Amino acid sequence: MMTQVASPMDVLLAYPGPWLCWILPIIGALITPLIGRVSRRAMNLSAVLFALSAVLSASTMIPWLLNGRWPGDVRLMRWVVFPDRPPLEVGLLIDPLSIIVANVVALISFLIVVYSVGYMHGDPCLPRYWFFFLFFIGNMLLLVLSDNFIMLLVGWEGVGLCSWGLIGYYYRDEKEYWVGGPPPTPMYSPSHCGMKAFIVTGFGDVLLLAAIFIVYHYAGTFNFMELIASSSSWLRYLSATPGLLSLTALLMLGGPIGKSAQFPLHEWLPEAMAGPTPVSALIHAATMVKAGVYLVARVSPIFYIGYWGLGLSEASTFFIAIAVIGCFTAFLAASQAMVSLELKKALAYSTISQIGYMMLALGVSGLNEGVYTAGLAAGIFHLISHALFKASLFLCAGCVLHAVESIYMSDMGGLRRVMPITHALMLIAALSLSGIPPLSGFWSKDAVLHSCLIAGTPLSTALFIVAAITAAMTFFYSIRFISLTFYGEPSENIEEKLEEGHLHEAPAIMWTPIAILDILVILIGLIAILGLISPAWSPEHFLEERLSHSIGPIEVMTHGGEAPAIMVPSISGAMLLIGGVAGYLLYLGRKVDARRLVESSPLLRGIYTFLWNRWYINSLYYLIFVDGILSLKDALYRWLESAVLDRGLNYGVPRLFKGLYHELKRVQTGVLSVNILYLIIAYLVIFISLLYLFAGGV
Amino acid sequence: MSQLYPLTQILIIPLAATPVVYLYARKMGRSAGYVAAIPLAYTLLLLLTLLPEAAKGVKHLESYTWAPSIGLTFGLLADGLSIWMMITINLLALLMSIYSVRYIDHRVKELFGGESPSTAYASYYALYLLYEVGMMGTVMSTNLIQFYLFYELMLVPSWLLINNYGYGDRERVGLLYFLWTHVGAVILLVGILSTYWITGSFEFSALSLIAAKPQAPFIVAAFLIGFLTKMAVFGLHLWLPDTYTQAPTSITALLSPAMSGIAPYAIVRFIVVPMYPVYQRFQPILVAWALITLIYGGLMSLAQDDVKRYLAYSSMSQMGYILLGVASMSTLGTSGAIFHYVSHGFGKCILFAVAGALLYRIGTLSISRMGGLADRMPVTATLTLLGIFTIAGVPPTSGFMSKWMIFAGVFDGPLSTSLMGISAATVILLMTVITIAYGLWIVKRIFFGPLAEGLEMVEDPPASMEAPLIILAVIAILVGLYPRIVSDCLFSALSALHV
Amino acid sequence: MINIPIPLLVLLLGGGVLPLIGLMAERLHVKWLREGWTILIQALALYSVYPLYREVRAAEGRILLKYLPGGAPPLGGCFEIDVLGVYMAGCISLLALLVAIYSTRYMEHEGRLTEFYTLFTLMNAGMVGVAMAGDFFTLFVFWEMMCISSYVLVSFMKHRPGPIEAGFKYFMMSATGSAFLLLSMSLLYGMTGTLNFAYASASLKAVEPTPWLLLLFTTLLIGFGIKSAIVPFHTWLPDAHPEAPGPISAMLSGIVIETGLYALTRVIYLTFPVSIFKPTFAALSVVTMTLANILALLQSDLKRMLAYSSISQIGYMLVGISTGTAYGLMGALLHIFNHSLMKGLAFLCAGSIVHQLGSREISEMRGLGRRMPFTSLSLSIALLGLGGVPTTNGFVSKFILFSSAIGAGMPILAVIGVLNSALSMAYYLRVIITLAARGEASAEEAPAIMVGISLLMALLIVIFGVWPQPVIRYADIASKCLLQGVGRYLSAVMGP
Amino acid sequence: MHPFTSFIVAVFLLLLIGLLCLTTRRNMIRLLIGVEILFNAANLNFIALSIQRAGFIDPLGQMIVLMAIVLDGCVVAVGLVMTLNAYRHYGTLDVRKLRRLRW
Repeated sequence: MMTQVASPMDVLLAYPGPWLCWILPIIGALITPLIGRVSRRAMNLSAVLFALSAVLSASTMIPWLLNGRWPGDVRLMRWVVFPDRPPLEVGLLIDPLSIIVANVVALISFLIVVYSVGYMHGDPCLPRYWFFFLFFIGNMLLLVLSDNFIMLLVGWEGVGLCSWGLIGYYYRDEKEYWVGGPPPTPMYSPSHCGMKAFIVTGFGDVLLLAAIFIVYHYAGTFNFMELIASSSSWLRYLSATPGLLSLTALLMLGGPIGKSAQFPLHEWLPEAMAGPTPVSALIHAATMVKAGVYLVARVSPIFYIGYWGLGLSEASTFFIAIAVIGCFTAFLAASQAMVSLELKKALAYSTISQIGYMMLALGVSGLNEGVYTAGLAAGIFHLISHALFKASLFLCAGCVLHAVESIYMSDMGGLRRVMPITHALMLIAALSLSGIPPLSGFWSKDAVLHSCLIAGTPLSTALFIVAAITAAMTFFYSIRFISLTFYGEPSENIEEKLEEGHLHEAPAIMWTPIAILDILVILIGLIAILGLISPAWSPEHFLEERLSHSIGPIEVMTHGGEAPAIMVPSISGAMLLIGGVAGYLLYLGRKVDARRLVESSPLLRGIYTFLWNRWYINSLYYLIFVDGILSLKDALYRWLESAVLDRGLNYGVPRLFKGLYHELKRVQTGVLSVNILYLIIAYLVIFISLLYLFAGGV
Repeated sequence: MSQLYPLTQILIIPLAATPVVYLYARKMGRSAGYVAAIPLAYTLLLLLTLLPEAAKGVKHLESYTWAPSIGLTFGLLADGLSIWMMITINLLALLMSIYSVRYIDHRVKELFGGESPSTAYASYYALYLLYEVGMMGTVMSTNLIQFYLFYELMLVPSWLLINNYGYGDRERVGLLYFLWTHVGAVILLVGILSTYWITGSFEFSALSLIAAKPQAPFIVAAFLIGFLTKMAVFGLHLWLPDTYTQAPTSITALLSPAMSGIAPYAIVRFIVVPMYPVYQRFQPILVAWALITLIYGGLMSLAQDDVKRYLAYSSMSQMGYILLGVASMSTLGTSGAIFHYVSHGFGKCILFAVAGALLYRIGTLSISRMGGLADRMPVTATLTLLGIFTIAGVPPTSGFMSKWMIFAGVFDGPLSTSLMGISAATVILLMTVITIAYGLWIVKRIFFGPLAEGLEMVEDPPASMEAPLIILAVIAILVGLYPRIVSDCLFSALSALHV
Repeated sequence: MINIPIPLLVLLLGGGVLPLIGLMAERLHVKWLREGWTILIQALALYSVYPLYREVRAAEGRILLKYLPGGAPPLGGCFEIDVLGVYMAGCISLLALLVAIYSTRYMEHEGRLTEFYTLFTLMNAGMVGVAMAGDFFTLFVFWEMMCISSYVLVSFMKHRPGPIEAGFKYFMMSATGSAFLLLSMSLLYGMTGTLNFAYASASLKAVEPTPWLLLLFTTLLIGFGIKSAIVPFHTWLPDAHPEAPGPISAMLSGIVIETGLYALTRVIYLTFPVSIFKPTFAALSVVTMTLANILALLQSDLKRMLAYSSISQIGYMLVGISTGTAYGLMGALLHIFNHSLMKGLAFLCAGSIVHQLGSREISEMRGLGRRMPFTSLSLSIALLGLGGVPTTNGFVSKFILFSSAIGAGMPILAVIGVLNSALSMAYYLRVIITLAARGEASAEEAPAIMVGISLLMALLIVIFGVWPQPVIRYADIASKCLLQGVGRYLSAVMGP
Repeated sequence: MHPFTSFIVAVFLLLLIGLLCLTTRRNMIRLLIGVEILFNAANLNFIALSIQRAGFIDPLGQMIVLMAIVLDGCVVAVGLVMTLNAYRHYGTLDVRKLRRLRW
């Protein structure tokens, strides 16, 4: 491990890649809008180049990953020096986890930047777009690479900020950018959605903050490696207070739950679709929402050591909670995706659901001592593969929305002929999402299910069942959105657009990035097939082997419970069959009219309404947190601040003195005899009271 | 450096410049603002030369005999705790004097019509400098009497500025402001007097002698009431909304960030450091009070339609944060509180100045009549955002650094000893989400959405109003990137607190 | 050789000659002769205070004894001058000089000026005499001299009903007070057989309180209390002070009522144990300041408001006196000096405003700040000083007063005091706000002499606010005379 | 009964009469007389006390009374002048009509 003997310059020169890959995009964020004052083309070029620079610098880390000798904790300089604790340093943690995630982020960001050049063509506010976009890339890489909680928080808040800026990108709130609906379902303006995202994730952030500060209080450091290295001492100290470790674990999960849109803080993500589609693809599907997954993976060694190494039973709260939450969220979001009418929203629900899978994998990893690396690897594997196919899905959706100028799937249909390339690309990605072999989604989802199964506890088995059902639902809604978009009869909107001749395939600059993503999806799938030949060649195994090093001093058992190798594929195959048949009947083949089916049964109608209204969670939140607070503030302002406090003190006290004045001024009668009377009375009163005081009475 | 008596200069030079500026303004009118900025710029430079020493924990003290028969000296002190207070005050005063040039010109013309008397400018800048001297003197004081003297001295010019240049029923509001804070101050005075009878000295260094005495809780309570009134915590805040709203904006931009924050500084200086054990008994009350202030201020600011009134309540809420840091009783939290004073100073100054700019360009502060201004006033909108991020603690602004220090302090202090305490601290933390909410909501209402009617011709304010704010925003970000410039000073002064 | 202290001698002689001078001035049409003479007299009186101080310092035990012809104590009258007396004489002469200079312009259009200046000088002589008297009888004589002059001065503008009514009420109340004073003298005489302070002190100070002693105390309290306007004996003051001519208001509020308080303090401290007067004065101070502050709040008449403010300031001084400590007494003495400057200045400025504007209504003074900037500035400084804002001398003395209350174990009194002080800010600010407001008031700046005096006093207020050390020093010595110096005071008269 | 007691009773009565006169009478002249009575009560007290010590008449008391009577005369003279002026302005001797100044 590096220590701070070297000067900052030496450190920078020794490890240029990791530092430049997040610094350059931030510099780019500042420069690119300025270039925009000179030339639009130069600005676009600059944006692409800065994104490319991130990819290139990130890729310099790949050799370390491959040869298994990475630099670890690289510290640049002291940032804040505390009086009696180790200083907070500016440093990067370069280990397999961060290298993998950073490369995924950088690559996908670059592809989407290229796509954006086409998608955002002609937008007058492009400088702002590039600023936030590049700033996002820089912050996201900082988040992933930082070696301590505070720098991670900087990146964490930074990406939140960019998310806010980009969701609310269309700040003029023209009607066409609103999401939700159609009426009577409420619609939300982009600026509203941005705020919602920032505030809801803010809840998670402060919970995370609390956890960080609890840990800091006991451990005295923010640095991940130091926390893991010294965990045996501070964890024991912390767990001396009963319940505190559980609390810390739950609070620690707060941030990931908010950022990765897990239940109960998942409600911001569907609305985040108000931003431009490349933004949804990058921030709200591929990268930022994975920050939570990354963080869980980052801190899970601490709890793993606590649970399995030190035998602190409370540490298991961390794993149980995240597994349950992840699994439930996967189911919850998938159910909503089955009825969503907006294309991007369906994809958003799907994102929530898939992140639930990742959380599930990370959760079950701690339930059994031997599953840790398997679960971790499964989670990260799904993270990578999901990032690729979901980005691809969103970008395709962007092409579609760009063409049809409506967010509703009811305004689409039959686009397969008009947009064949988009159709093909989206189909591949959707199949990967559904877990159709041999695409990457199949392997990663199987890895998740597999780790559930081999964890072998009753809880993990139950979670496995739910996850498997969710897999069926995933295939169902995938078929649904693909069919509604590309198959079937063209809707009225499409007919009109066709007549006007507006409808056309997306330009090459837009589909090329998608194609690259799809190729990667297929490539990973093909590599994984090699794993069938020798397990050592499979990407999962590679991840497992690399990630097992990040845990530090504790020796990890790499093989825990076993399950028959064929069991997971067969169960998920069965599930695919169920989902596929239902999807084919209702949407692809149109054998059954979905609408009529729902109308026919009160039960189905009830379920449909329940799902359509997002399990009423959103309405409930609005009722409590928005309407509640808004009416509370009005009531407080009217009844407490104005009526009681202001009126009571600022007006009441002067009035009191005015009243006193008017009463007391009567003392001053102006009548001489009265004045003399006062004198006599005072004389007597003083004399008599003095007598009582000093002479013991009269 | 010490041969030059920098602190004496810092106090004397703006004071000596007052008549000069007055006379200049009588002749030249509004451009006196630039002249007033010269002494302030010089004193700021002097302060910056003291900064490296303060960061190492060196105290810079200049002291003179004052009234020997009651053991009074006139001391001027700059140490790690106060140096950033001074820099903030001086910086804001400097920038606001430049901002005032156009703003107060506008205001004076509004008040007096075409033939605006040059005395109006002259007395504005003269009082302005006196106000700055008062604030600086408060922070530099080494004894309670001197502190009280300057504490009241900053009240009079600020009151006159509100009374003469404010908006609305400025006379009533000025009176409210004066009386509320004056009542607080005289209660503080009782505490000071009691201190004297116990220790026989007014020096800060003697305060620690009280700690063991039975009267200590009463004295601490008297101090706290005095300071909390100035800080405008819940219940004692009623002077705040009207004052901040009706004061001329350039003055509000000093009142809120610079002046009311002197109170937490004084709490640290008077109570936390010397009387830690006594203070400990007040901690639960203060934490609760801070929390109530924080939430109440946030809720109230949500309810406002007037930009300045909104900002006023948000100041109240931010004072809740600072109080929380002070109440945390840990080195981190206390340093964070003073640090947040600095950040809040930058951010809130920007925001109030923006409100002034809106008033300057639009002529109204009613939020309901604004909307979609981001198109027309892009620079202003960006500055507002930066201001709000600085206050709400979004990186990379300095507000992020100060806020996490406050929270880390809350979890580092006595609250961390029990599960209940930690849960309470978590709840406190959870409540802070409201600051993001009210911050973003106002941006949304003023700058986003469709352009409101009648605002088609609006544009960004002139450069002399914008440039100071841009400088502030840049400084806020630079401090956020390199917080050691502040934190080293604070930690060097407060390290002894650590439990 | 006439055995009278020099300042008193100067004033008495000067006042006595003044009618002749006035006659000369009228006959010979010499302008400024009377005025010049008066100023000269006052200046000489002030100047001669210093040699007197040197003399006192040089005297044995720092007490200067001057016997009046007709016998030595305990029977004969005498002046017994200690630093306290000199201090008071200094305060009186300083304010008198300033007011005298001010009057030359203020009164120049009035008739009967010879009368005015004569009475003015004699009133000062009376006060100086009271300050220096060594026995009760001497005190009474000079007391009546002061009172009678002030009655006439209050109703000097006899062509208007207001001054006459105020003067009559003042006269009746004050005469009743004098009668009570005489009564108390007779009681003292009956109990001790002497009127000399030293002898009375020797025989009464250590006595257990008897009903007779309490009766004496109460009667004394009324006798002096009426003059010093302690609530509830204050009722004449809000009438008399506003109706008097400007300079006289300044004198009355600035120093005359304080002289009453001084005499009260002198007698009570010398002859009564602390335990008796401490609670009484504490109670009276609370009533006095609270009632006066509330009554001053909404006064529409500037001078009347200032008059009420004087009552409340007497309340603050009582706080210091009630402590019975040298520190508290020092505060009270300091406040006497500071108040003489502040209230003197306030009334002089009010006088200038009345002189120029012709109205005493506060509401008619809107916008005066622009028309009469220097007067308004001086008035504002005086009012801020009265409110106790730091850097004015009012802050210093109030600070010491309230501090002494805490030191004497009466924190509640201090709290009430500071709250009252804060409350008083409300009506002081009201005036400043009115002056600063934009309005239609049309008046011109007062003549240069009046403005000059105002500015000079304002400057003094600020100087003694920032650097109070010189005054504190003398007040400190003076206060110690009354407590630590009692032994010397007694032995100077009675022999060791 | 102590011989001195009768004097004290007389003084007390005079005091009472004077004060009653001041509080209940309206005529200004009577008020002046009331004050006079108060003064005389004090004077009588002095005289009485100056002879209280058996066999010795204290000259101090006597002297003071003489002086007090002189001062008294001055006071009353001023009082009469004021009454006269008040009568000129208000046209009455009723002191309750002098109520221009109050509050």
